[in-house]
Amino acid sequence: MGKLTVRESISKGLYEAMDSNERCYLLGEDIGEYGGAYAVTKGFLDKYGEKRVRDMPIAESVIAGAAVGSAMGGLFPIVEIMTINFTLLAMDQIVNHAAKMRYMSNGQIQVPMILRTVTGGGGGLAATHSQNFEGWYANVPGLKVVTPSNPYDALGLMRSCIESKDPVIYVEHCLLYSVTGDVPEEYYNVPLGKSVVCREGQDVTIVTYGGMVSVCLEAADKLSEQGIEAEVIDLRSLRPLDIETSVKSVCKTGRAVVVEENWKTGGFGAEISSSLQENAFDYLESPIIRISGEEVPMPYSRKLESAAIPDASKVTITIKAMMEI
Amino acid sequence: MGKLTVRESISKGLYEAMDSNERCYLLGEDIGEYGGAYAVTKGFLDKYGEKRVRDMPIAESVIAGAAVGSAMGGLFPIVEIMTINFTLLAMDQIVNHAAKMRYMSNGQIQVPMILRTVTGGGGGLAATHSQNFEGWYANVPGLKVVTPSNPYDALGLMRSCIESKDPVIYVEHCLLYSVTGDVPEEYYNVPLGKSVVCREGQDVTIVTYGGMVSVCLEAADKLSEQGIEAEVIDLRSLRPLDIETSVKSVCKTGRAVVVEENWKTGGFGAEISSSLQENAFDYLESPIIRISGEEVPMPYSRKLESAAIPDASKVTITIKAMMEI
Amino acid sequence: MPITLDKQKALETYELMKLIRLFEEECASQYMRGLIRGFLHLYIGEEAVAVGAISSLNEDDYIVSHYRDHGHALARKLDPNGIMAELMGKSTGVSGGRGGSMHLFDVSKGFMGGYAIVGGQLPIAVGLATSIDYLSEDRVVMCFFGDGAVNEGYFHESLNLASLWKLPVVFVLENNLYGMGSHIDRTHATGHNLYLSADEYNIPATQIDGMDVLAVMETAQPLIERTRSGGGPVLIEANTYRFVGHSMADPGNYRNILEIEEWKTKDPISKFVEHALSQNIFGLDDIAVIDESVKQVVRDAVEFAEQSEDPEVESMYREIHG
Amino acid sequence: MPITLDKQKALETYELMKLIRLFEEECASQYMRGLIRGFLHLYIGEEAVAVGAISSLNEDDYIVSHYRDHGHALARKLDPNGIMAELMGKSTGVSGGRGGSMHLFDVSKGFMGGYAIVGGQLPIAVGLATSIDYLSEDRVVMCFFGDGAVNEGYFHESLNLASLWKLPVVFVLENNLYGMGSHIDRTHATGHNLYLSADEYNIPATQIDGMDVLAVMETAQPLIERTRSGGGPVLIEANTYRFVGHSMADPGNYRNILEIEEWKTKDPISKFVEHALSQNIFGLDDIAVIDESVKQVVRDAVEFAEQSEDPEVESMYREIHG
Ligand SMILES: Cc1ncc(C[n+]2csc(CCOP(=O)(O)OP(=O)(O)O)c2C)c(N)n1
Ligand SMILES: Cc1ncc(C[n+]2csc(CCOP(=O)(O)OP(=O)(O)O)c2C)c(N)n1
Ligand SMILES: [Mg+2]
Ligand SMILES: [Mg+2]
Repeated sequence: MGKLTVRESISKGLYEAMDSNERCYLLGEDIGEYGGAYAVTKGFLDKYGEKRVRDMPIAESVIAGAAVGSAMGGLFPIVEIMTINFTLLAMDQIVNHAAKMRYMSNGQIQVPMILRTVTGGGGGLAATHSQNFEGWYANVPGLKVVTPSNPYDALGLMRSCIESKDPVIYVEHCLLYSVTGDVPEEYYNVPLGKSVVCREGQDVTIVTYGGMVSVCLEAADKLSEQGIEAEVIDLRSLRPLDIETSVKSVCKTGRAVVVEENWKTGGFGAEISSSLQENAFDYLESPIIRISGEEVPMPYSRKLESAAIPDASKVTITIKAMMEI
Repeated sequence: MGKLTVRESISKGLYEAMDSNERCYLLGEDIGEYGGAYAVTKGFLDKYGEKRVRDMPIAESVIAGAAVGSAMGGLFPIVEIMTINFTLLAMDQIVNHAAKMRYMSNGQIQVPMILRTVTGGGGGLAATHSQNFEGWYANVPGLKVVTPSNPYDALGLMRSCIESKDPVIYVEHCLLYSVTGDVPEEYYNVPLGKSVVCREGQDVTIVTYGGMVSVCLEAADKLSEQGIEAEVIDLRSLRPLDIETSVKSVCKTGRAVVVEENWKTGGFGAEISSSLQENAFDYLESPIIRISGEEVPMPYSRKLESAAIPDASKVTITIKAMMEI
Repeated sequence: MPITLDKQKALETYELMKLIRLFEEECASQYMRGLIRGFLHLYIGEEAVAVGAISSLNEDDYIVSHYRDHGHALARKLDPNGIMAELMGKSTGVSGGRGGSMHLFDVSKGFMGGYAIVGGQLPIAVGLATSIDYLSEDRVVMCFFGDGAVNEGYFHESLNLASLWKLPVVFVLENNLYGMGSHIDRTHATGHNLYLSADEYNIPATQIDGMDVLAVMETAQPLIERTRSGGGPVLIEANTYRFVGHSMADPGNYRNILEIEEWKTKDPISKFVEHALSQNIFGLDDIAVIDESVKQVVRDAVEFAEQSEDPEVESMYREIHG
Repeated sequence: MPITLDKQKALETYELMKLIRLFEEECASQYMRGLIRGFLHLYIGEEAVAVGAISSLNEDDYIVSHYRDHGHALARKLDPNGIMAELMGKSTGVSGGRGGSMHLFDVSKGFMGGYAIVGGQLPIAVGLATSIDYLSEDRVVMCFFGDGAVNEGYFHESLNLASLWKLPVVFVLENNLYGMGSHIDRTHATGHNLYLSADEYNIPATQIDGMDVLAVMETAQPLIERTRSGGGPVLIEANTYRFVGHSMADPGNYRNILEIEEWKTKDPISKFVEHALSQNIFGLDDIAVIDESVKQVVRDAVEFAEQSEDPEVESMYREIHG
């Protein structure tokens, strides 16, 4: 068991992918000489050379599309799109091509590929660079979407993605790269579509994923000081989505809060909330509440940005109010 | 009062926009000489000339972006993107530019524009041409999303869109163009963010929008024959979203079904369901149920396509099962 | 026409073009009957491009097409039965009835799909070529697209990357003058001579008479070989014309009847027949035999398709995930 | 350097370049202090491009910039206080503290925004030009973008439309050889001479020494007038170099130190000063005065920004909808 950062965990997963499969290659803007905008692929170019680590022109459409095509031709591409905001420029290739190919060809074609990208706000990058679109991708049959929240999962999920025969969007939250955690030396993996109870409790269930997990754990600690024991569930992947674990928890606690960074209206939190309601209706003691980012384009000002993103105190206040009802 | 089709209603709205504002112009692929892929703008080129009716190269990004820029420069563009599937190619301009401009410039800039596009399946166009992305746009603060379901609303909503100072996505369902309905001769409009009860009932509330409204009304008629009176609510716009009307209804009926054509996981139906649950929790007699499109890329085969899209019988069966609980 | 075909090759060329023509005409009828639905884009008038270009490929080369893909599929010798069944949405269709007219696939023939997003196939072709290059395979990708697709950003991004990496892609630009109802003069800054765009990317390009199947072969063959032997991408602009509407839904009022008539005088099939007869490559009797057999092929295809089963509703969830 | 400036204009040119330089250096310090956050892209080394190009515009022309926008904003005479306040996220910032470094806006000066999506500003510029044309205004749009942006589909789609409609856009390509850490040789098929791409769109284009403010003016002025008088879009490729990293987060290991040093010998400010001194346009004493006043401007900007208030949390929902 050693300590790794999320960045190191992802890197480790990529090294394993590259070492175990000669057909695996990396492509993306500035992943080579520059080392990656978030330094995840630092050192890869030196180790694997230009054939397998490809710096791309700034052209997200053809980056994603070339990945799809090369997967059809037998390769295993791992693409980096620098941030999820820029995936909007590649969306047609992801949604209309990668996601459709296998189905539309009646299984003649498979598109094994991983598209890594960076989500979330909090870095002072303002409206065009602080968004959370993973929920949109999770709406699309034919894609898988994973959202690691810690080093253990980052590596474990990456290992499962490497096994996938279908396109996966691997979503890295911008504030998590330097977060450290225990990672076993021996091989393990984290299956897609299995959420995890990361803190047990019997009073209320908090369901969340990605960057919001630590916020919720912090809130749970605070609540605990006040005698409220929250169970915190990390979804880990949004598609396939494991709602069972959360349902079980809600059946126990009778209350649920869903926390996400994205805007509320039409956000993926609504999916969690409605699925819970559908499956745990008879156990609910109070309405399931969603805590989400404020519905504004992300402002640059630190003060406004902090106010726009859910934090532990918002979670605790909401839950305390809920418990009093 | 006269009968118009949805197509004629939209056209009428566009004529009004063009006649009342010299700065209003139309742009889109094949809207001029060809008359529009769905013939909505037939006759406009002849009437208004090339300056105000612009056939565009097949280049969705610059179509949307040029519209945004021209709105910033004082024009009022009404863009047609042939189908919502192709808006994925324009998404960066819509989401990262149109939606952000006013906020990020601190109100120095406004972007009054309408982006018309065609959503939905049922036409035998298969996976890349049969999608429903309006819910994604409705997730974005800075945009408005309207989804007319009949000729009256098509015109009334268009009139409100014309008044809007902010970008609106005006979503036309592909199967509605030839649907007819009454449209008053005298001026009226339908405000954005006001849903409507299109059928009253006291046993169950059906909340829906766009192409699914007629399906739900048909289901309601069938249910009525069996003694179940469903109240059907047409949301009319997804952003701004009026949930109040639906909440009121659910408080009365105690039961709700949300019907949408989009895939269920992460679809906009989840928003409706969770908002209802949050606001009418104490009135719910059974879980709110979502009826959605099957979670597959849309197959071409008529048989599979029909099975993939919700129809009246799916709605009636679901509701009957629900009432029995 | 300096290229000459032996009799067998000439007959095969005629047969393929004729098959495409009759197949497409049959599709139009089946569409009117309601057995084919959705968007149906016919290849009538453009046969020489597909046949000339594709018959110059090796069997394991890849082909990437667009939504106007029946001609390419037939030229690649996909089973006409399977194509027609696909158009009727049957489980025996080449894409299992899931893709329809715009999305034909037959990987066993290297036919990597018809793509219905204008320009969306260009990056796919570049990606396939990347895999060829990476795996040091002896293949090329032939990628078809229209004059309208040139205006998408995809064109720019794809040609740039193909050239930068010297990838084995043969870009075949089918310039039929119109993207739906829009003439290229109204959508492209330089109007005609789209092939000159390839200069920006250092890609060798040629413009040819796409109504002349021999001209297409003559140009395509050396360019394909150039690409195959590591010379990087090439672009062929084939000037052609669709004799029919953009799709079956086309109001068709944007083209001048005289223009259409004039192009019809350049009919690629008649043109080739005249040539072959005048050069005594084959005779009228050969044509009669082929015409009969081709008609039969089309009739069989319809029969096969009509008698095939719809996919089972239970099959709907197959092949989404592994 | 055939163009000559009178003393006043020369001093103003010097002042603007110097202001940009010192302002940017100050930004770097404030970033280290943590008062500026997010991505910070400095314009150091490229001053001659913004100053030469923008000072050739009329007051009511539009400017569209990218995320490396401080230089353009200062050259356009946006209030340095408002810019610095924006960088510190204050309510007195030009964008109310909402946009930050990458999103400066001042519509009163025709400064229509810094855009942080690479290439995303190109269609916006084309749209603004559409409005000028539509309203028969006497304006042009000047649109800045980098060599990296050329590779986006946006470039292609925007130039095509601008040319097709003969719109008044002056495209200014700031070729500093790198998009982040990627040299153009590794990202663009034709490497150097990006301006040749404009040929594809029938757009007149020139390549100039972007380290020479007089050369920029000399080229820009007639091209701007050409555009203004209805001649359609033009493109200027300014060869330049950033003396610092892509952003403050740049590891900076992809550029050769010799290359950097060599470019530094072409410093646009020194170059212009040498010229002006040798031609006796202004003297060392003039420089001293300006340097002092520019320093003061920068100090004032920091003070103004530091003393300004953060936006109120309650203001968060303002200006989303009318
Ligand atoms: C991205 C996208 N935009 C628009 C369309 C609608 N559309 C289908 S075919 C077509 C015209 C394409 O013209 P061209 O590339 O010249 O090919 P042709 O049909 O002439 O063979 C258009 C606009 C589409 N399918 N995809
Ligand atoms: C669509 C998009 N892709 C990637 C990025 C990340 N990014 C920001 S600046 C930049 C490099 C741009 O280079 P260039 O256009 O040459 O401008 P320069 O920074 O050299 O001035 C990149 C890749 C982005 N902001 N937007
Ligand atoms: Mg065409
Ligand atoms: Mg650059």
